[in-house]
Amino acid sequence: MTFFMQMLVSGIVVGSIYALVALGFVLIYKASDALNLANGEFVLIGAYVCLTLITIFQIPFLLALAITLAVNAVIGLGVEKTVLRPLQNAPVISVIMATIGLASLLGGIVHLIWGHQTRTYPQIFPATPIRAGDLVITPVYLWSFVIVMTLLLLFTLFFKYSKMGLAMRAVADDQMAAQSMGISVKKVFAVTWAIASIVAAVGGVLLGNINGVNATMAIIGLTVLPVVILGGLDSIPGAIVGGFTIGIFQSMAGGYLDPMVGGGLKEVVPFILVVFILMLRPHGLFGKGGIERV
Amino acid sequence: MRNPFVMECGNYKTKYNHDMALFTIPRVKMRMILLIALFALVPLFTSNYVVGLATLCLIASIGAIGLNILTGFTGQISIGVGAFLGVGGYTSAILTTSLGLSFWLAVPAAGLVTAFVGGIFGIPSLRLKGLYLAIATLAAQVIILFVISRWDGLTGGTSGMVLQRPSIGGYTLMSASSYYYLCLVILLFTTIFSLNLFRTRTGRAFMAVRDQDVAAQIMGINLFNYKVIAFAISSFFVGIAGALMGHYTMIVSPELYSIDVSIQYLAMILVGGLGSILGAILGAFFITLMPVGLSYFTEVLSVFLPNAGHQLAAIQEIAFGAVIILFLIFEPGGLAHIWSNIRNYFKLWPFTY
Amino acid sequence: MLRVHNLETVYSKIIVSLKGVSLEVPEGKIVALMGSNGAGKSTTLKSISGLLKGEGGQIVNGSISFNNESLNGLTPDQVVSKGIFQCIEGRRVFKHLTVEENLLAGAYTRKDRNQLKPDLERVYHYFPKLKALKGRAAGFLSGGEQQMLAIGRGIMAKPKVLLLDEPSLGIAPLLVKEIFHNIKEINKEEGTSILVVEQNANVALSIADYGYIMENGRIVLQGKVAQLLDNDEVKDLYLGGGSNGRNNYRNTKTYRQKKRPV
Amino acid sequence: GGEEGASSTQDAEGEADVAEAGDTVKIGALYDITGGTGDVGSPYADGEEAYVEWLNENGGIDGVTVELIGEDYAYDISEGQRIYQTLRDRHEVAAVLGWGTADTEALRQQVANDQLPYFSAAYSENLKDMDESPYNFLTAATYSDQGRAVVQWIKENHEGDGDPTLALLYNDTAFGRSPVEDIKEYAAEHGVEVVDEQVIDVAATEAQSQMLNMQSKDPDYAIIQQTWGATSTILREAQTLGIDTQFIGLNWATGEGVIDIAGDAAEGMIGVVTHAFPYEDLEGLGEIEEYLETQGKTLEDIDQKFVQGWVTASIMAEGIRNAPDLTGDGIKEGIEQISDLDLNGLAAPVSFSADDHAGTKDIRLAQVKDGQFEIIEDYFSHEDYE
Amino acid sequence: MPALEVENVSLQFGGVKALVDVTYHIEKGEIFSLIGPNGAGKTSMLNCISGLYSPSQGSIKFMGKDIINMKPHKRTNLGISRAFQNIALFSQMSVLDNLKLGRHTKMKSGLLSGGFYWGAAQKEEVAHRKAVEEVIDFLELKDIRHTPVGRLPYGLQKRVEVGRALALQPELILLDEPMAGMNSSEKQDMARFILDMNALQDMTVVLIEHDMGVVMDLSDHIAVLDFGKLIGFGTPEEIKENEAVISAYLGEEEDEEVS
Ligand SMILES: Nc1ncnc2c1ncn2[C@@H]1O[C@H](COP(=O)(O)OP(=O)(O)OP(=O)(O)O)[C@@H](O)[C@H]1O
Ligand SMILES: Nc1ncnc2c1ncn2[C@@H]1O[C@H](COP(=O)(O)OP(=O)(O)OP(=O)(O)O)[C@@H](O)[C@H]1O
Ligand SMILES: [Mg+2]
Ligand SMILES: [Mg+2]
Repeated sequence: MTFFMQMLVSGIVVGSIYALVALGFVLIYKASDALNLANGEFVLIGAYVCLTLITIFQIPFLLALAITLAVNAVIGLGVEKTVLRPLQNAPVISVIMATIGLASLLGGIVHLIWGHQTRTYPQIFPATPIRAGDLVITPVYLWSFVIVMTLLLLFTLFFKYSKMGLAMRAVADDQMAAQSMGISVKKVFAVTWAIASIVAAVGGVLLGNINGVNATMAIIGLTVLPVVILGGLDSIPGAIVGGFTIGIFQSMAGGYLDPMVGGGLKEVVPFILVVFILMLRPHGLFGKGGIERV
Repeated sequence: MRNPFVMECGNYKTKYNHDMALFTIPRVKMRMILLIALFALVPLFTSNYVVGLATLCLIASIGAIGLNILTGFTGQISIGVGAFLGVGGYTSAILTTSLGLSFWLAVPAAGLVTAFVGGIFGIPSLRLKGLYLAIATLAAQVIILFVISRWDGLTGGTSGMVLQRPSIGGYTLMSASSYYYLCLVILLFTTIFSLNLFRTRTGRAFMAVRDQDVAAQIMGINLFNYKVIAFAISSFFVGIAGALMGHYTMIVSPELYSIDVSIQYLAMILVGGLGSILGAILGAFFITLMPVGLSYFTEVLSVFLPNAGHQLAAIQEIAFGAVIILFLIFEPGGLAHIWSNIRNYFKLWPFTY
Repeated sequence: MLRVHNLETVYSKIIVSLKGVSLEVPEGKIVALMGSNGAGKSTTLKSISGLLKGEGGQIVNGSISFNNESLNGLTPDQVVSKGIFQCIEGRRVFKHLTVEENLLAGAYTRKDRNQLKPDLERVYHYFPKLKALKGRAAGFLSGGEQQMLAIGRGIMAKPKVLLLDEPSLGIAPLLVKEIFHNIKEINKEEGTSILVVEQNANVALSIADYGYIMENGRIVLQGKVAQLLDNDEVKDLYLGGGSNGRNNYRNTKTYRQKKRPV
Repeated sequence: GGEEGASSTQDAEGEADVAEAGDTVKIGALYDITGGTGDVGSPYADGEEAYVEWLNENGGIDGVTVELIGEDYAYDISEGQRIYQTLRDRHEVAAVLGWGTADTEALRQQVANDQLPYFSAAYSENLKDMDESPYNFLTAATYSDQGRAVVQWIKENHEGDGDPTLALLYNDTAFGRSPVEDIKEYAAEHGVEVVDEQVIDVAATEAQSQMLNMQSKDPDYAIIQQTWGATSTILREAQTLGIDTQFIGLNWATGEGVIDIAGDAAEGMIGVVTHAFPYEDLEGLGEIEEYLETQGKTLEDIDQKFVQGWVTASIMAEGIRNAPDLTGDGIKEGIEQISDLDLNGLAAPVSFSADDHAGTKDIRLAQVKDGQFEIIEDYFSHEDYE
Repeated sequence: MPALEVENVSLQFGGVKALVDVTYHIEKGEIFSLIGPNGAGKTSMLNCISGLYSPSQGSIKFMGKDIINMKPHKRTNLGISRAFQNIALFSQMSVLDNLKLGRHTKMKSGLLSGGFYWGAAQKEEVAHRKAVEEVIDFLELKDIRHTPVGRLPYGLQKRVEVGRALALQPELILLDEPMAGMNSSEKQDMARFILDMNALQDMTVVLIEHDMGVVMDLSDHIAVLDFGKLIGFGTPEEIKENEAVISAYLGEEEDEEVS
């Protein structure tokens, strides 16, 4: 039973990191119907920027975090302006491909600036795990859980009730019609990319505190794809539930199935799960389907 | 002979099958033959190095045409090409190395097996659309590779399998140019087949599914069948490409078929031009040769920045990303569109505008 | 006053669509723009609202001004914030948004946000059907319902000039009357100037003060409504009646395509 | 076409010129600098380049200059294929310094065909097979031999009753799985019981389920076949969960990087050391220090992987020195003549022969104490115990 | 024999009753109009006939054959074709290809014969091209046959839609507001096309249209829907007099003047 509980807890905490990164995908999708495959690189950049501020410039963590979020927002804005804006009317697959190009480009820049060595954060979150009976949780994971729940609440309210939230959804639905409402697609995109980059930076800082920062961290961008799809591309709660679901399944598969098949299921299980869920719900757990009327 | 490079302006067709011919004008046909001849001559006046690169391009072209059939023409985004190349490669490896079948049977068989596997993974396409389907194909990639790396008995697991170059009556196609010719012929076949396909019933149905699937249904198109067929025929060519690649590098291993490969193929058809056979070929050449071009470029750069050797690798990465982005922004129609612009320009030349 | 002067536009850099269009929408008036398919009516509206660029078109010549301020080169949102709102062709409702959210999106640029509630009620008053559907995703509405919603968004925007592109498209006859009646109301009550593109010349001219007829990218005829109604050619081609009353659709023997004034 | 053959190039008949002072020999290299293993790949690449530079500055190999043409393939095997073709056909190199397991194995048939001797940083037992990879050489103990030696060491040093128990932690790649079967077999023969195996992805940031599973088997030892990142993940999870298994990393799991990333979770870990740490007191480090000085650097600026690259290139240089001519075949012959090459402590001495391309079976072991690997066992191989 | 028998068809979306127990018959060879206020369920009715929606109850018979459980593409095989209310053309393809797609079910060639373009496939393409050219002639689409339909103005696209439905040479053609967005003279042309196809090819036509002039002039029978219910059925004359229809749909005056 403890084994089971520990697996469960482990799945939830890992899932909260997934959820956080998945949020970045959902935000972009909601405004532009596209997947941002450079999301992993945004995470990476956030991690590096904060690390650099702390270790090289000796800035205290919270201030460094604030600056990092700002820097990432600016990068998001820059990317939107130079890459995404010219593609405003392009088909979705082009936008996706552009973000793949972007991933390569940003990855290269990261290499130029920070090299290839793994760097580590100084101790920020307490290292001693929190123990509840036989269960253990590392504080970083606990924090990410808290953050992700807060963001869930914030974004849900934002999209439901704010003018900007409505504008974002309108733009995702029909850009031309949104423009005719006087909604500035530019502004909406800019805001979306800024927010998404900020969310990614938060993920990056947390991840960096877990296992150091290294260019391979960007892989998280691919790892969470099943999460995003499972929850439904356009659903904020979906990203969160998807994160936890995949986290838990991974952990359970790792705990109970791995010994039977000789290991390695952790990386595959999310995809198997996604295929099953999609067969039952073609738009993920919470995603809205395309509306087609003739 | 009339100059085949001068374009026609006005020409009138009196029969439908003339209007519908692949190469509508005799000169165009002439030009195609010249082009093919040019390709056939490549090994005679270039180095092994060029022939080797060209072979990679030809193989990639076959795979890219395959992917374009599915993604460009039928509108089903696939991020799983890598794994299907793997299925092709492994099938051929198993058939030739483990079962001792001849290359000449194994490669078509590899195509068929891949078509079958592709068809199976195409089944979800009935319910899944767009990005959801795309991720399902990514799932296919992950699952297929997992199976390959675990089915030790059949596939040799993570350490892969070795293959041999084909031979005809005792003569092994070991030299660079002999394998090049083989690939050239297969590419030619692939090209003609797909060009024909898209001017006849089945190909049109594919495009109808892409443009408007509800209306396609009302035209009497069985969406399920056609989507699965599209997956199958696309995978067939991808499988052939995988088998050819396997026999070229003489090895298959799971790590050869990572998601990076899938992304490269997507880049090929996007840079080349979605929904264009010519585009797939141009894109395959472009993406295959770009790193080569970049490394020449970096060699030049390293004259000025002698100690920056390692930095240049990152610069290559940046350049790759930049090229893709620039293409998408400035030439969304891809290389095929650039090509047709050039052609149109010459068609009217010297009376442009 | 909205003034379009000698407007020329192209699509994809080569396809010429407008070849020197001039028209005016005086303050507080309703102006109808008519013409056959492909004449360039929508293009004219899109040039005014700045949406042309998104469609791959561009203005190559001519000027557009509103109260003597040039609108050339403004982005769509800038045009809307100047008080010019276009209900684009083909409804284009936000499919995933609910009916009410669609209406709120229409009011995006408005500053007086506390006035939104009463205005929503006003739209529901004009189109009671929408009220019943207000929580439904707009993509599921029938064609006509979507059309009402599209016009409703225009009302929510409270513009100074409203550009309507074929508001009667797909609308049942009773409702057409009602919609045009409402358009007239809006014009009267709010003083909104209206430029309406319409195929249904009968209704359009019934509320308009002035009319333009376009063919092939040019204005071929213009005048006060009374003048147009009197014109035989107009009667025959756009009002569905020759000099001797309404044509019976069953009796047309020849195709009439080529008979347009060019 | 192609380039004019310098004296290094093979000519068609296989007859070649004898090396003379003033000649150049071209050596190709595939690096991973920006790819998945860039953290260890880039110092390794630096080490290879540094050695060649140092060599040429000191007169080359008996007057023959070595030209090292390296490219970053970013651990992308199809890119590796293309670079290999470039090296072979455009640069017409005479030998290649490679990198990873998957790409080295992917190219082994081709190098055999092209008759290009091939060193890589992949010490996979598969490459010992002279039929399938006649042109590949192993410059350090294979992963399997490393594992065997570790098993023997466990056997010798285990305190406690009964047979020691062992877990294997690896990733699902050609590299990760390379020694698994051999270690299991060897352990079974030598009375060490393999009680658990866990697959942990190279890029894993957590491995709780695996570590919990392993914990339930409670092995005395666990062999890690990973790179630094995943090794650190394992060590950290073990610390969190309070696992007291003794972890022993094979050579790529060992190095300064693990300590940097894992911090005090690395304390007590044992690692297989195939190449020297720069902070050791060894004769061979003198040359490196000398070279680094010319670059305005010190031994503090490099790590063990740099040394590894340096050593690998130096073995290649020795092969060229012995070579009857500067063709691929000639160099192969030259390498096969290397016998008990003393690497001045930087690595175990290596020997090759025409029917054995595994240079050595010897390894050392080190343990992390106060944030640094300290040697606890000098060069030995599993055969020493037999 | 009636061409189409719709019996007790009901359709629901969640709480919305789009069709309630609708019954009517359409005779072979007639022009039949479906009218009604917006959202009355007209398009939904066509969707039930062409198989895009499946009614919660009732039956639909085509030429005596029950088609209610048939997939949409199978119904096309029987000779039912359709033009949509919201244009649903294959926008990246030329007019010619769109029309050829209309003939999809009439053609045989498959993947292999198409790809190799062997004798039969080639002959077939040419033969069907001839049939398509007839439609092109008929609808006067000659000048634009190679133009991608996405670039055509709305009205022409509507015409291509009708052409595509026509290319099938169907027994039954369903036209959903084919004249929306056309001016009077264009409507007259379209009316002519409809009459011609009805007369020359003996095609049964189901027409949805809001222009009462057109409906009254062309139809043999008219069915009126309101809130999903059939509130009137009969000849144009009968419908004009039907009180329920007048109050729900037509309004008091016949002409469309607004006061
Ligand atoms: N996006 C586009 N690309 C190319 N050409 C276009 C585009 N949109 C319109 N056109 C062309 O411009 C001309 C004018 O079109 P426009 O849409 O303004 O006509 P319209 O008068 O509104 O017709 P309708 O009554 O059919 O809506 C047409 O010939 C059309 O083919
Ligand atoms: N797929 C669907 N999901 C939910 N509701 C639907 C769906 N299709 C139709 N409806 C609803 O059913 C009702 C009838 O719609 P339908 O499209 O049949 O109307 P219509 O008679 O064609 O109207 P119009 O003349 O405006 O086109 C409408 O209220 C519509 O909102
Ligand atoms: Mg229009
Ligand atoms: Mg309808």
